[in-house]
Amino acid sequence: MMHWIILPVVLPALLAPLIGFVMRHDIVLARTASVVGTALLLAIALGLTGLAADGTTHVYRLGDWPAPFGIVLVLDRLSALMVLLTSSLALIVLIHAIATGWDARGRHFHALFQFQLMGICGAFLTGDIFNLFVFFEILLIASYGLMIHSGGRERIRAGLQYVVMNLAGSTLFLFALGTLYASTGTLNIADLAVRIPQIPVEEASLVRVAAILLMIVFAVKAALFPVQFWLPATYANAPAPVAALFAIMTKVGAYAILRVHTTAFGPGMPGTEGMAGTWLFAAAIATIAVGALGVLGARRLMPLIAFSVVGSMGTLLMAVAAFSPTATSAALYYMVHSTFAAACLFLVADLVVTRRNGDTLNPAPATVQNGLFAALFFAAAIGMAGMPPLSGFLGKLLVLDALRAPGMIGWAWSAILVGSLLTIVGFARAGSALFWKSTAIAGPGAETAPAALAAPPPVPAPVPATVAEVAPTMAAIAALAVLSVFAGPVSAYLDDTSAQLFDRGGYITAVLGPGEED
Amino acid sequence: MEIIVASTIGVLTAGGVYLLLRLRTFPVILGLALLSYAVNVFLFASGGLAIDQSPILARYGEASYTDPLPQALVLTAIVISFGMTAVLVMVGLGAYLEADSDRIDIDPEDEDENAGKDAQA
Amino acid sequence: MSMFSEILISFALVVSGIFGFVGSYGLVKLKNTLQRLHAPTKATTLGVGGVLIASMIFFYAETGHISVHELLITLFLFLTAPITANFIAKTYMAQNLRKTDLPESGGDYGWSIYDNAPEEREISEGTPRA
Amino acid sequence: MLTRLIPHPLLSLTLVLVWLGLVNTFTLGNLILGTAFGLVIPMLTAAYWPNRPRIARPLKIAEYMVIVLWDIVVANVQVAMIILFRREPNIRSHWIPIPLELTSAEAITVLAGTITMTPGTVSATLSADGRCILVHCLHTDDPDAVRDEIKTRYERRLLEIFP
Amino acid sequence: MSHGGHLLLLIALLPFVGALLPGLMIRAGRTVCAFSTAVPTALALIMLLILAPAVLRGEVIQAEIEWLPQLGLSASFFLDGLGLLFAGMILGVGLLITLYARFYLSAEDPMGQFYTYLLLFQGAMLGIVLSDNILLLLIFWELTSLSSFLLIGYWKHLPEGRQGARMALAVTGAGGLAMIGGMLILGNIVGSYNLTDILQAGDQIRASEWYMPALILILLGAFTKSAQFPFHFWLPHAMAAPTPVSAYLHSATMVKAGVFLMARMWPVLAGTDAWFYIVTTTGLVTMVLGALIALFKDDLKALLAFSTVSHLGLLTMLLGFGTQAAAVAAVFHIINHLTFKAALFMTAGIIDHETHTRDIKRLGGLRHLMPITFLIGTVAALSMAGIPLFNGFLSKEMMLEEASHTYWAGSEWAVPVLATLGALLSVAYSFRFAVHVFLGPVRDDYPHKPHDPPFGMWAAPALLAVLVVIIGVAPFLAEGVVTAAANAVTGADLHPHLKIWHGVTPALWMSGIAVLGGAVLLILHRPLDRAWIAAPRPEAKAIFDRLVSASVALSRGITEWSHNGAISRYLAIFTVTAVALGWIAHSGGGLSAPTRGLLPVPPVIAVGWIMLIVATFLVVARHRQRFQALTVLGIIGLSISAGFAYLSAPDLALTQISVETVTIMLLLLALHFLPKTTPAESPLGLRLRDGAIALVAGGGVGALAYAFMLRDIETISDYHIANSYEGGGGTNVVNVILVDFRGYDTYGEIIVLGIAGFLIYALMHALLDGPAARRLKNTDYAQDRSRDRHPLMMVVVTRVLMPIAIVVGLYIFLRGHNEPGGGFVAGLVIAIALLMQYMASGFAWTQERKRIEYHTMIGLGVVIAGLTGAGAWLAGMPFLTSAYTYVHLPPIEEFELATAMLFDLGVFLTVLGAVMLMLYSLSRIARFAGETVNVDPMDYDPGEQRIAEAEAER
Amino acid sequence: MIELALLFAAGCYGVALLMDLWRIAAGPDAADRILALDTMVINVIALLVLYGVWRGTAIYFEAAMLIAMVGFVSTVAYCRFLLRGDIIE
Ligand code: NA
Ligand code: NA
Repeated sequence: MMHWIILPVVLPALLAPLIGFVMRHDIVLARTASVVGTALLLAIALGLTGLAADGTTHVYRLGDWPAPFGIVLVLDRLSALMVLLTSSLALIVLIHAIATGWDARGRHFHALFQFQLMGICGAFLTGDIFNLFVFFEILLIASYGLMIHSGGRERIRAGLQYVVMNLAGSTLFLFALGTLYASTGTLNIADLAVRIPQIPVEEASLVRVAAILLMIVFAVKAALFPVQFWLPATYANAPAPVAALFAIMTKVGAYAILRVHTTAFGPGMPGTEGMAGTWLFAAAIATIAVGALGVLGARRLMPLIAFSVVGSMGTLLMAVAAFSPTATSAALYYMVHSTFAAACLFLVADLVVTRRNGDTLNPAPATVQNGLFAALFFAAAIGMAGMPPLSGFLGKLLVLDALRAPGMIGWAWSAILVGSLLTIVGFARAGSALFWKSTAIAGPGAETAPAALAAPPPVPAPVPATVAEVAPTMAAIAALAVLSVFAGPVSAYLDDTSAQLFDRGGYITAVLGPGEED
Repeated sequence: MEIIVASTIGVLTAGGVYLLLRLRTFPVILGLALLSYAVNVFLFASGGLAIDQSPILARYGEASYTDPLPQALVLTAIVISFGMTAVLVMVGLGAYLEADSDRIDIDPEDEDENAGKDAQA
Repeated sequence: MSMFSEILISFALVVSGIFGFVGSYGLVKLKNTLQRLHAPTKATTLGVGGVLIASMIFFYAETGHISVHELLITLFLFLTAPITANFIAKTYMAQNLRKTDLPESGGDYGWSIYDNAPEEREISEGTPRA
Repeated sequence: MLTRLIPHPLLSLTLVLVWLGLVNTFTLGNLILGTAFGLVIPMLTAAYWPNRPRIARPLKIAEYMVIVLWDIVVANVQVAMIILFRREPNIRSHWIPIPLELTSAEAITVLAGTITMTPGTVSATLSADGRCILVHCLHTDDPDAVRDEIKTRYERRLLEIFP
Repeated sequence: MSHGGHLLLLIALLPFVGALLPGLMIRAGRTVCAFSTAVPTALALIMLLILAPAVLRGEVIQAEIEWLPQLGLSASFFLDGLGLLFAGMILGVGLLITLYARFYLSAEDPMGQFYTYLLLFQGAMLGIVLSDNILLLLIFWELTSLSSFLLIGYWKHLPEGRQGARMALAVTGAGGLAMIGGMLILGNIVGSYNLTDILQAGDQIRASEWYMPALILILLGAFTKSAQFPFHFWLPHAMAAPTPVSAYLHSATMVKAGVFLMARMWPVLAGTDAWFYIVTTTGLVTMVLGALIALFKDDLKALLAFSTVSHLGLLTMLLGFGTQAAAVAAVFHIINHLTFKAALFMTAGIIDHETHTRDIKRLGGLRHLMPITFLIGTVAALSMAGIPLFNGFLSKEMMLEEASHTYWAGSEWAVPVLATLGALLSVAYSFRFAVHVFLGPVRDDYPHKPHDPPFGMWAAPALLAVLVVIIGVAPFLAEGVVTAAANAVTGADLHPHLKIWHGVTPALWMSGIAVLGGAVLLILHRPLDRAWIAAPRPEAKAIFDRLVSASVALSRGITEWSHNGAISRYLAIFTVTAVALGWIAHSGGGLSAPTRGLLPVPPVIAVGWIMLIVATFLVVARHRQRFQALTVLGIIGLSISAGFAYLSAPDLALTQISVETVTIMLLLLALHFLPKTTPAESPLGLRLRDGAIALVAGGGVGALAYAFMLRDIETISDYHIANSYEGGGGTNVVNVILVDFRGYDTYGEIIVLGIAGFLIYALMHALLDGPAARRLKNTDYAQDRSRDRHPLMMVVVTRVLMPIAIVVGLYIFLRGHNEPGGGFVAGLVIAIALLMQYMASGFAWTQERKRIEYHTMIGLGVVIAGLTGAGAWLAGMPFLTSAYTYVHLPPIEEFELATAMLFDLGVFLTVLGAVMLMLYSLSRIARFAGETVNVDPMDYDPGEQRIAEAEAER
Repeated sequence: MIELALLFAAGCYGVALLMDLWRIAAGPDAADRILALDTMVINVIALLVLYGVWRGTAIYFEAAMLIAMVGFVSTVAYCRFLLRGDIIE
């Protein structure tokens, strides 16, 4: 029995309480443990990715109970990829948080961080839909803690809204699960994939409701229109490293849609086929619009980035909505890309904003290392806006290329291309205001400083960023570059990943044993 | 009995949704509490209703048992929603103490006004 | 089950039902909160005691084992009922009655709702209020 | 030494009985387990019961309990009659302060509880120094008689139990 | 890959690799920095020259590296005549610009940055002209937009620079995005993104129904990049860039990218009416309009910029004609324009650099002060005017010749007349450049006393001027390149002869008219200028700015209106979405027949139902009285708990009621600090709306539940019932599911609780460190309080009850596996027991007596549960595999030991720790708010005195 | 006979519950509501035990026990809230 699969859950789950109660008064110890733990997680994730690369679907039967009666973890290419993505992002974000001292501005950062990783990895690995709910809750409650880490009025108020929205989402999740169990009698995703095809459309009413409600639940996490309203305020008010980590949270929603609505409700299911895609596609277009308008209209940097995250989720989900192997592969590439791009932007923003006294997009005296920050921001913005040479452009091309079906092409292409334009213009305006206009303004204390700028209380003299502070951002940019240069091999892996996802028979056989597939 | 349970779920949900849409934190908390009652009963009912068929094996002489799985799911859901409610209460309290207002909506202008007040204080 | 135990059980049940009813009826009928307090405090408690006794006899008659855990509930209720009543009375008094509405305690100190206890000893963690 | 091991013997006994009551079957294993709990829990919670009351005459306790139980049953019927059949305007309620000779907190509590559980009276509050108890009487024409009965029937006996 | 292929790759790569150098070398000095920029450019140019002979012979050199085969994207390059021409221009001018910039930029300018950007741009531009894959071409296309953005905004302190950069990015970016669409369509039609494949498939493309969209989208890209009307307006604003940039990007190279693309796609896109009318017309209009505006520009660089617009229009028009001869003319004019225009820009830069102004009206007479500059500038200007013996004349003649026999919508006059007009205007502004700047008297009011610049600065334009003359006199020298390029454009085998004298042709007449007319216009310039200034004309920048700020305002309006912070509206939308989609999903399928009847309803259950419904109604109706709503909430919890018990779920009943109690405690603790009432502030309309949403949602959920309760289905739980005792060692199936079958869920669930505890604790600290702390201290929460805090009776009863409650908790814990109960409920019961003690004697007193470390308890619980799960690994079993055994120790009866119990212990500890940590946190806040802490367990112990005496006696 | 007695007792407690409910809705004082809720809890305990006797099972004993415990605690908490504001000082 291969215990590696459970480690991404158990390792942080054991580490977090230790950090929480043994090391809670010793920040150095807590940091060390957290970094070592996250690095280990990354190593494990690499191992798991290697393990899954040959196309085998590994199943871990918790408590040694056979599926569908017990809970199983399923390691295939997709889940391995998501765990790998999570752990690499986590390491980057964690180092940033430590280097900038964010982790010390409140209690229990590292414990909550590890719990957060546990929840995310668990959600990616599970093969049971109720267990997915449980891990959603773990990752959510940990995210509440991280969201309001270090407090502050705006943050807590935004945090409250975040909590309320997600509690409503969790409630809907349970309604959906109840309906699903009542109409199929099972919770195991593979078992669902066996049972749902046997439901003719004349009797599929209940399972259809379950499917669509689940989609809405996942859409809330994925920030899909019209349930995306919570995201901008949340991300904009979260501590920046946390917002960067949250880049993976929206992907959890996208992942869940991919996993559940492909395997259990997807192509080949007479009762539910095509239902989610229709709505998802229309909603994704609106999401792109919301994101683009938000980027263009933003007054402040953090909301601007948050809206760009919304827009990127629109692009991603548009590809997901096609529910075809090609489009899914493109979606996965774009998913990996946009995770790093969003994180990178938040990290740069943190470096800049902490030296600027606020994130309003008004010119302020240029800070130290203006050129460095400008370069980092430029790179990150290029990544997010989908300009070459970073991976966003290739991702966008892949998505566009995959969405060529007659009914889709016009809407999809217009949305993505026009959305890109607005985003580019928005980022250009922001960057220009932050880094270029600022050089035209004298530093603090100069007599020429306009009165409006003198009004806010003076910031302490900005401290140059250390190598450790900049390195995580650089790493994220490097990830985008690597993703671009090695787009061929990465895409090949993702093609296989997507093919494996659509090979329902293989999944069922692996989880339930031979002879169970329909 | 089914009508009783279904109408209970419906009424609790309606009440919960109505309170969820109020403008202050406390009613929203109440609303979520009602919703969580509703969803627990809903989830419980997904296994079908049964009387005097508790899933305690053989002790009390029954031959047939009600579906135990939804009960286990509801237990998990109850515990989770308890944790969530506690967090919500605390965050709601925190927001009130920080902002001196328990309005749950964030009015940008109101924010600016309060920020000014804070700065003066 | 013997006729005797059936009668005994039935009697206990009927009596307890009556007391249960009376407790709540008093709650509805009486006009004053403090008067209402009397009804459920004892009638209902006694009523539930009756049910528990009926249950004890019933299980003894059914299985031959003496079932005692009903006694625990009874014990619990009898222990807690006075506290409950006391708290509810104080709640009512604190909110609706003034010191002068009540008779004097006759000692140096008034009723505890209105008067501080002797030699109040406190340590304070927060800053004392002005 | 023994007081540290068994700070409240009566409590320990109660807990053993409670345990046996809970499991509802008497076996040796349960007795051992119950005894263990009866010993350990009072030890763990001893700090919360700092001043152990001295109980002088355990037999008196039984007598007291029987009297109270009987009073509860009998007087309940009377109250039921009042509630069911007496017209509301004819109910005459009274506040009755009862000065106490009891000083032990446990004894005062038992007395207050008795007053509440015996129908017709509810102990509403104590004076701030615990020297007097304020009783609300549902219906009586003679408050002094009520006070005297409480003092003689209950407080006197309690004084013997808690010297 | 051929030997040439490797060289080709190196050429494409060198500028990017080289881009690293300037930044690194800047510390070694400005000259070294410039040199390090020149080296890669020169190397690339040499390699290009090595490849040139083969290309001129008609060979095509190719190189390919696989990149993203799934998409059809490869890093494939090819070098044909057209590519050679452009690559040569890019590298050659690049080299000259590098030299020129070394002297042009001042010491304060960050030169390393400049050269880095310049090389990046150069690489991108080379990429465009060498790409053999249209997706790759797109990548380089966008890169030119980005690097141009950086270069235009190079002087970031200048607002014109920033705005110009943004405008250029917006316009060319938009075009680029359109082109992505067009290129993807092309690839779609052909089935390949390889340019070589696409160039073979002209007929297929023109016949496709997707031809028009592709054409329009691609032309959008080309027109924006090449500043064609109506997208021409960005180019003059890009002139805010340093002059080397203007000379390089905005005259010689980048703006030609659009022309290049049209030339590149000529074999597949040209030859249709659509192409002719769109491209020719756009080019013609742009040519005339650009020239007209140029005539009235006083800023030297603006004049040159609009002249560039005009010449780009000329090139576009030629390509639009769709004839091979026109294509030859276009190719030739590309070369000629490059030479004279780059020279002119550099001249303008020199003048600016020397006189500190570019305003023509402040210049004049420089002939005497800057003779060398005068010579260079005049040669180039005459070429631009199309005067014989200069190269501009040759290609202009060819253009006029082609124009003279082009019909436009049936008219034979439209094109020739307009072309002549364009040429005429061109003559006029060219003459103006020469005459108004250099001729006339020397003035004494130059902002800075001018003289000729150092050699390094004039060397580059001088070289170009020499080229102007050489080609002008001996055009056959350029024949090889032109032929190769023209053949590449047309795909035909042409052998054009470039010569000075064609005889007296219509073109010569037109040319003559142009020169004379131009001279006349210059003479009339002053009055015309006044008229021009007076005439109303749309200002493109103003329109663009208005467009952008309107878009920004609209976006901002929509965004801030929709994301207005009103979570109540978000939730309403969420609910409506769920209900609506649920209804639609439901309607798309059918329901099977009910399989079971209704269970009977005993009257008592009906009473419970009434309680619940009334209580819910009361909570909603009286929710503004917060405490009252909380009281009523208790009824709901009680009824549901009893309902669970009735419906065969004793475990649920236990859990529900205990959770309910603890929740209400928390709510009460919080309500202490919150307002006690909710103001009535929702308007009636809103309440009606919410009521409607609520009713629909409730109705929907109720109907859904009703529907599934009537339908039995085969579920997986038969297995759980069958295996609970044998496999899980317990008779309480629900408990066995929780700690065994689905123990992993439970593991997750206690972690949720643990996190909740940590979170609340962390938040409490965050609050006490923030402004909330001040608010807490300044608010008096003690008004109207009863005076007895810790009443004697409560304390005494608790002394007995708490130990009993603990025993009950242990009992519930120990039997959970087989009877209703378990770790979770036990944890709550113990928590409630402790709570009793806390309520009786206060948190501080209780806590002081027993310093239970709740953090540790949570951690311990989670770790115990985790380690119990991991313990299975020792036996080689998966996480959370349980084991149990029956132990028999006489005389005690047999009892069970199960690892599930240990797991449940973890649950128990976590629950207890989490609940207590939550209470602790709330209590900390209360104490911070000024609550006093008591030292005695009760307010006053009347027996204390006597006990003290008794102790003393002993 | 027991069946009839059970029915009678259950009926009494059912009606009692409704009367408690009325008092909770009508108030007028917070103390009335708390009192009525407390009574309701005890009535429900009685009904649970009655149901156990009717079904011949002891399975509801823990529920009754627990309800008694938490009923007491929450009543005290409600009162303490009104008396002192802070239920745990
Ligand atoms: Na009572
Ligand atoms: Na259990």
